Amino acid sequence: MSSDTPAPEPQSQTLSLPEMEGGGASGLRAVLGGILSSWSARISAAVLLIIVLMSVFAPLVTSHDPIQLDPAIRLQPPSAAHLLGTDSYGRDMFARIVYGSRISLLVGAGTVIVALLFGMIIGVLTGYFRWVDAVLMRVMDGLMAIPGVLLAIALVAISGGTLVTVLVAIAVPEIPRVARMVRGVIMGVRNEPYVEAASVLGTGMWPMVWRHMLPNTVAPLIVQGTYIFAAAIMTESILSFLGAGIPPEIPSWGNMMADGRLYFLLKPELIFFPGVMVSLTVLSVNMLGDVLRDRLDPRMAKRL
Amino acid sequence: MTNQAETDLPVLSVRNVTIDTIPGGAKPIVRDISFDVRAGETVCVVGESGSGKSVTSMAMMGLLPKDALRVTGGQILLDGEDVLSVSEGRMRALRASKVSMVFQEPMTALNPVKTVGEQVDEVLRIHTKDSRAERRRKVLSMMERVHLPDVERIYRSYPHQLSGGQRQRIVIAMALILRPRLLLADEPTTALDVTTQKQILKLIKELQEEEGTAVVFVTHDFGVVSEIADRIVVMNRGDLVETGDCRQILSAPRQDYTRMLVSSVPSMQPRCAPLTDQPKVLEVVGLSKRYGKPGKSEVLAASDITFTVRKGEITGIIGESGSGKSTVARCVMRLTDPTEGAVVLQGQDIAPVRNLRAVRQKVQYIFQDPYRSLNPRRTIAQSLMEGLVNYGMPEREAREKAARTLELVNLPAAVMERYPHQFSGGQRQRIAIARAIVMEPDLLIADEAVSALDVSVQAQVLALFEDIRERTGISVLFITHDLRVAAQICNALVVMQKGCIVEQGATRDVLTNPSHPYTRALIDAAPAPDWDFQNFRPLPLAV
Amino acid sequence: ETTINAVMNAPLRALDPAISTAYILRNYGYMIYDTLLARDEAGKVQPQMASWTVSDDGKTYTFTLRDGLKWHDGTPVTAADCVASIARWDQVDKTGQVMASLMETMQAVDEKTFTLTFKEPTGIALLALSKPSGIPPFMMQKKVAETPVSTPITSTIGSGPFKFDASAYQPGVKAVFLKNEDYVPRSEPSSGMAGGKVVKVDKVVWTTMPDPMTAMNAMMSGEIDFIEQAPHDLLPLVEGNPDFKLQTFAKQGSQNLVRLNWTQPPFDNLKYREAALEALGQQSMLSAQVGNGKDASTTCAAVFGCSGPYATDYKADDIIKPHPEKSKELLKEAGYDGSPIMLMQATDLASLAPQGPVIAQQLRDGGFKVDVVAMDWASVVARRSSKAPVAEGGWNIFSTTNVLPDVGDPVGFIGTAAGGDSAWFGWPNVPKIEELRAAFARASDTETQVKIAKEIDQLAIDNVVMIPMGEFANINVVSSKLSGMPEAEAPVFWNVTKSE
Amino acid sequence: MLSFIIKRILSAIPVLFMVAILVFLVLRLAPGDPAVMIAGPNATPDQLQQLRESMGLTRPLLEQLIIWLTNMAHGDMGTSLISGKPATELIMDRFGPTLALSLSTVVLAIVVAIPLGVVAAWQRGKVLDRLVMGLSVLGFSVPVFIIGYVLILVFARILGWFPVQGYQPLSNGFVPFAQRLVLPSVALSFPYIALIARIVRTNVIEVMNEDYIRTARAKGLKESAVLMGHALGNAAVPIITIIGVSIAMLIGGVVVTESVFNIPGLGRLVLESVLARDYTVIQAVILLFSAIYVVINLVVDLLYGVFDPRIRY
Ligand SMILES: Nc1ncnc2c1ncn2[C@@H]1O[C@H](COP(=O)(O)OP(=O)(O)OP(=O)(O)O)[C@@H](O)[C@H]1O
Ligand SMILES: Nc1ncnc2c1ncn2[C@@H]1O[C@H](COP(=O)(O)OP(=O)(O)OP(=O)(O)O)[C@@H](O)[C@H]1O
Ligand SMILES: [Mg+2]
Ligand SMILES: [Mg+2]
Repeated sequence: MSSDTPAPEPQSQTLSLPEMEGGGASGLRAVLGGILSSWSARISAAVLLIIVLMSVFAPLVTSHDPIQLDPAIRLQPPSAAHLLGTDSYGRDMFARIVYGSRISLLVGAGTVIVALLFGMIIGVLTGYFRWVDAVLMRVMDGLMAIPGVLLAIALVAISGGTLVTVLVAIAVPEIPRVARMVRGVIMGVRNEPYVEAASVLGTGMWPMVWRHMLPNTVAPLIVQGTYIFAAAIMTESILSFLGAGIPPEIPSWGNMMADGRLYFLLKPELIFFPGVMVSLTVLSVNMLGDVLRDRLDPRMAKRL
Repeated sequence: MTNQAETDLPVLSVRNVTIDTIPGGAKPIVRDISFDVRAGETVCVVGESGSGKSVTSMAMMGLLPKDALRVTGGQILLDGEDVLSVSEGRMRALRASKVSMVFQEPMTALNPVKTVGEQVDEVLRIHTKDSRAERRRKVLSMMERVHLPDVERIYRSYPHQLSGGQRQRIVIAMALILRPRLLLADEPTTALDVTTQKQILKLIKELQEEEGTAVVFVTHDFGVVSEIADRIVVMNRGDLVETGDCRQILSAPRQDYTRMLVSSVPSMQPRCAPLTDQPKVLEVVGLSKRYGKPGKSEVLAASDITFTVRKGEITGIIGESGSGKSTVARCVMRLTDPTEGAVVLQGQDIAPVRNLRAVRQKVQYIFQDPYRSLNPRRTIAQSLMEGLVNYGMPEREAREKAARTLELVNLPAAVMERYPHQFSGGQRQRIAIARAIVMEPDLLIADEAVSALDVSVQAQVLALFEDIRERTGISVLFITHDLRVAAQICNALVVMQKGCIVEQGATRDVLTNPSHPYTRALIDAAPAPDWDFQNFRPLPLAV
Repeated sequence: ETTINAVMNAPLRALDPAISTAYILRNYGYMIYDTLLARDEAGKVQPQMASWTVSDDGKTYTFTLRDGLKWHDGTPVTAADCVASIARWDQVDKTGQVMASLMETMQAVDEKTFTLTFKEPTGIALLALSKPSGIPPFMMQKKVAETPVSTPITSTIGSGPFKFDASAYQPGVKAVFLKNEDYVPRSEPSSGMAGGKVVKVDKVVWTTMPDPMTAMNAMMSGEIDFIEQAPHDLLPLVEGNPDFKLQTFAKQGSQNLVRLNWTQPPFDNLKYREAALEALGQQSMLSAQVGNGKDASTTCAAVFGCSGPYATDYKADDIIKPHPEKSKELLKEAGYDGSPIMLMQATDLASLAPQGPVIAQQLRDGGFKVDVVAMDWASVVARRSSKAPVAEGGWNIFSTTNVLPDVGDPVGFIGTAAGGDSAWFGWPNVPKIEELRAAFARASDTETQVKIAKEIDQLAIDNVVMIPMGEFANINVVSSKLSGMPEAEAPVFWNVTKSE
Repeated sequence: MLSFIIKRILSAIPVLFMVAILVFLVLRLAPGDPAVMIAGPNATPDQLQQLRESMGLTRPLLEQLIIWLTNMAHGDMGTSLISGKPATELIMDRFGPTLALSLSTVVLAIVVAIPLGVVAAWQRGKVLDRLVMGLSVLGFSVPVFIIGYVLILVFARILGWFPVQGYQPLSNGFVPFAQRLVLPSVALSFPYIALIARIVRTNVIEVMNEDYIRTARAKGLKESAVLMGHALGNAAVPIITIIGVSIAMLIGGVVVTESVFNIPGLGRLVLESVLARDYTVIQAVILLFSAIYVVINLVVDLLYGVFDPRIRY
């Protein structure tokens, strides 16, 4: 693929010295402050915070053990003893939702971290060195060519359905996509005048990557990260549906939805509650991501 | 150049227009502007970058970004009809048919995925009921009128297949095909090289005379102004400073701001002589550069380039766009590897050197583009200190040195914690210069270091170069396509065309007594060669 | 044209019913193959393809094929075909193997007659050749039956009441059976697997529906007529609706079983096995499988099932109810150090998935530390064959289910075989049980058999060869349009009518 | 262009080769073997061993790999270890339903998502935009099987417009074919509609800042014409990219959708095969998927050229 259009010139407002606002206006603090200036972002942040707190302090939120089962009280409707009722093993749904947040957040965030970390390393290497590109990108192509869910099923079959395997199985297929994107950015940035300017100043490879290239990947990574987050939770659910997910004992919103599917017509709340949690989380992460992206990506900022 | 057509009713009448941001800022962006344009008349709007020229012309088209800007007062009468109060539908009908616009950037003003024929045709499709064949005929004839060659082929071409000049002609054809009463041209030639600029200006003039169109021409180039303007409107930070007859403004500006602006235009008179007795800092010998693979995609961007820069000397490279100026500079800097030849820096050939660390400390480069050569995410301090720290200077010391250098380029050290976007173009260019000289190089390469700047800022930066050279005895390789700038500061000149040096020598000799027809053509194409802006008068004939 | 659209419990993917114990292959076998003998509703052995006589010394059985038997390709069924079929089958089936070990000769006498001669008088021939489940002895053409058991056959030619429509067969998706117009049913009325196999529809289509929810939805919208195994929790959807009926055949019920690994600590130690038996109880697992308050399940302490002749209530309370305190005590006596035991849980089979969590919970309540390792069934069956320590890919506990006809066969039932290395996974080693099983095979009167079976039961429980975890019924969801399905050990489609 | 295509196809060979080896190894490392799956849960070890031998599973891994690769090179994908049918035949059998499902899903997703995205971009920041984007997040935060159940409940059971499940090939007539495809495609398309709509929105908004959009407005074009005629065309490349990625990602959803709607497709084949360790079939299907992925990427790249004249091969 080749294209000869020059990147659009960033148009910028010209300010003479006396009119300039205080220094450091686009520092991290300002970015965060900026994010929280929008209502939707504030709500999202609050929701996420609550969910995170809930997962951290799960034992304080509920006194029930999410694994303790008692088929004698299975499938009970919400009651004082069981806030959201019980599931098909007679486990407390509320406790499972609360503790499930741990696993689901872990799967979501873990996948994002693994995918972004490895994707970034590979992306940087392939974007920077031609010969690495030739080799690694073929490997990535191969990895991408294998449907992710199938790879996950195979991995889970090999090493058993532990949390770690499932996490790896979900994250690995995401790596090539991240790598590809980072590589694209790095290759694009490589010819940016400010990168050349830094090389003129004698900046070496790693400082160059760190100072001048990676920051450009942040905005697209945030966007991709939010997708990966949502996709990971969904994939986990799909794997549970196929019987290759998180071990059934351990609660996660994904496997709760998969477990509850049999009761879709009879006790829809078994799907509904975890479903709402997933949607809330994904929605919040996305909104925050969007706002963050808008803040960090100069091209999305308002201009004439 | 006065026009004798009906001068009673103006085609465009801007009355007390004020434009503000949404939500309103401390001060409106454009304040209480009034001026008229009559049929067949060319009014030039001049002023520094950011003075509100584009915003004003956008307002006339009803194209202000809806969520950001808004006209808060006044009227814009187009043949007596106030475009600010007409309906959205009526405004659309007026566009292109009564008032049309040519934008600054020919490279991006056209939709890259549609053929240019289609894009011109679209105007007719919206505003007329002509048949397809009829429209095509009209488009082709319009293309011929803007002097495009081989119109049948161009009709089918995509923008990227055309040169900048050709693209700008398409935009003009698009603007004029419905014979509008008013043409707004927002810096239509700024991105083009002098030769192309000259042709475009001639074209606009020609079409205007045929149709009696009223033209509002936005520019900051006084050369252009003096060539085409009937009247001039001077703007400064949203205020209309002064309007008047072209001749009057150029020769007897009433306002200080106008005086400053006009007198900032560099003179075509060469000022410096070569310093033949100084030691050679840089010698380029037989340098060639080929891009692409041998065979079909090969470009010979520079061939057999040989020249010398002496200590304390500013050597200019001039030539039109694409002539290979940057290529030579990049080879000297080793940002690209030369295909052949030697680059001798203080006696050492650096062309074959692998580890460039040592070399980089001695040669610095100021990039063509002040906007993109500073990392937008790093503070000025970080940018300035980067090189010093790379070469082992402790952070504190580097910071102090950076602060001192910043003051050298006339910026207070207090701005060090700010980010590039908080500076104007001129300031950024000064920061870029500071970043280069803070390294105390022996050789400075400045690639179009002032081309993107307003005349007033340009004048400051040029003075700064002079100043630094005098203070530090640095040598500069100064690349430009602006003959006035070259004349202003270069000791010696190298003229390039299509990758080859066609002529080189002392600035005075090259500019006043060019030996090569290409150099002569360049000089002829420069606008207003016969006006001495600094002294508000025509140049005395011949030297 | 009348068609029965049936959703079976598993996809049909392979076509050799003689080498696989998969129930879907047994069901497939009953569609297109026929058996020499069959058991009627009461469990009595009846002639099907053949009638028999026993020599006076009780050692020689002579079988005579009835008239009109034809293979689907039109050729007649011969005694030689049958001899070859039995010879292939008795290498694979447990009961068959026992029969083979007691047999001296088997030979075709003429086109329609063949004999089986045993070393000693035994009733096993009738028991084995009428075996209704596990791997029933289906009769195949000689040339097919000569295929070694290590190679699955691909022929679909049988002599049964249905013909296989090979062109419509999509492995794992769909199998189509057409009425065999040339089949001559016996004249007796249909009873269990015996009697006249009269086909009353033109076509039976088996479809696989991986999602039980979808199967129920399809049932409710009239797209299918029969679901072999509907999840019990979904039954309220159709209960009380006159368009559907729930059909339960006692013989098609299943027994849950927990198996401990005798070759690895801690279950190489009887104390720990007893602790596990005490810790476990049946009701929880049954509830998790079929829901509470349903009469679809029964607690049952007998290893050979509670509905058959070998029912006992030996140590019923210990087996049926969980006794966490007793378990803890036993563990304490044994000096349990708290090292975790590894429980394999199959997650991809609906009937097995609920077992793991319940077992884990009860063992934990009983003082064990449990590692539940979730995996797919294929991994369970692979891993359970390993005798290695857990860290090297072995295991401590798994659970599964067996259908009652298999459970109720003391010779064939894998759960009680206790021959150490030759026993089923878990490799319990109780020589006395093996002796008793051999004696059972030789016994020819029911009374002795019951006595032996009870002895085996006690030994199995005392040594904790297996832990019975209760029985549950298999419930068919059937469209009201269908009627007449024989009460048999497997779902069979002869005698079934479909009204419009 | 032709040489580009040839080059791309050639460069796909190492990718496929790698996938082949990777899949082979992953599968052989997985516990479980097809012999057990054939012989059933209660088979004896002897019998299993015999079966394994006759299936060639006892040979050294490398030998098995080489045999397989050689056969592949001769176009022989092997026979299913479980059903004994040639893998190619199984795949041909199952390819139609999956193709139909995927294609209709992609078409549906595109047809719905693009207008949604454009409308959201046009109404940026307004209620409609928020609504579309909010729904789109919901679209990818509800698992496909639940969407499937809801659709079945409403449109098949309550309204009775469509059958609950099943598949009819096109050769049996368009109506039965389409009837059974509507619900699964809708269910499967949800997350892709969400994803594509977001991408369309972002890119259209980005393009709307370009100079040529201003030029188009200056011609007197209506905003809708500017969006559809100028903005969308220029946003095409990233949109096509994401559509390509979507198609590649489709398979996970396909497996589930095929289960929920009982469509006898490749997704289910490969899932069953994994669960039964039917190595040959898994290998064949995954290679097929990989080849399709390569083709999709090629088509995407060629489409770039169609939508953006600046890109030439
Ligand atoms: N969309 C916008 N929102 C807010 N402020 C704007 C917007 N567009 C322009 N401005 C501000 O309006 C002022 C005038 O801008 P304008 O583009 O008209 O300048 P100009 O005279 O055309 O400059 P140049 O020569 O650089 O083109 C500037 O201060 C600019 O920052
Ligand atoms: N990386 C490259 N690959 C291929 N061709 C190139 C490359 N860089 C420059 N060229 C070509 O080399 C020629 C000289 O380019 P160069 O940038 O040196 O011109 P210039 O004189 O600096 O022009 P301008 O005034 O527009 O900056 C041009 O035709 C250009 O298209
Ligand atoms: Mg402007
Ligand atoms: Mg240049």
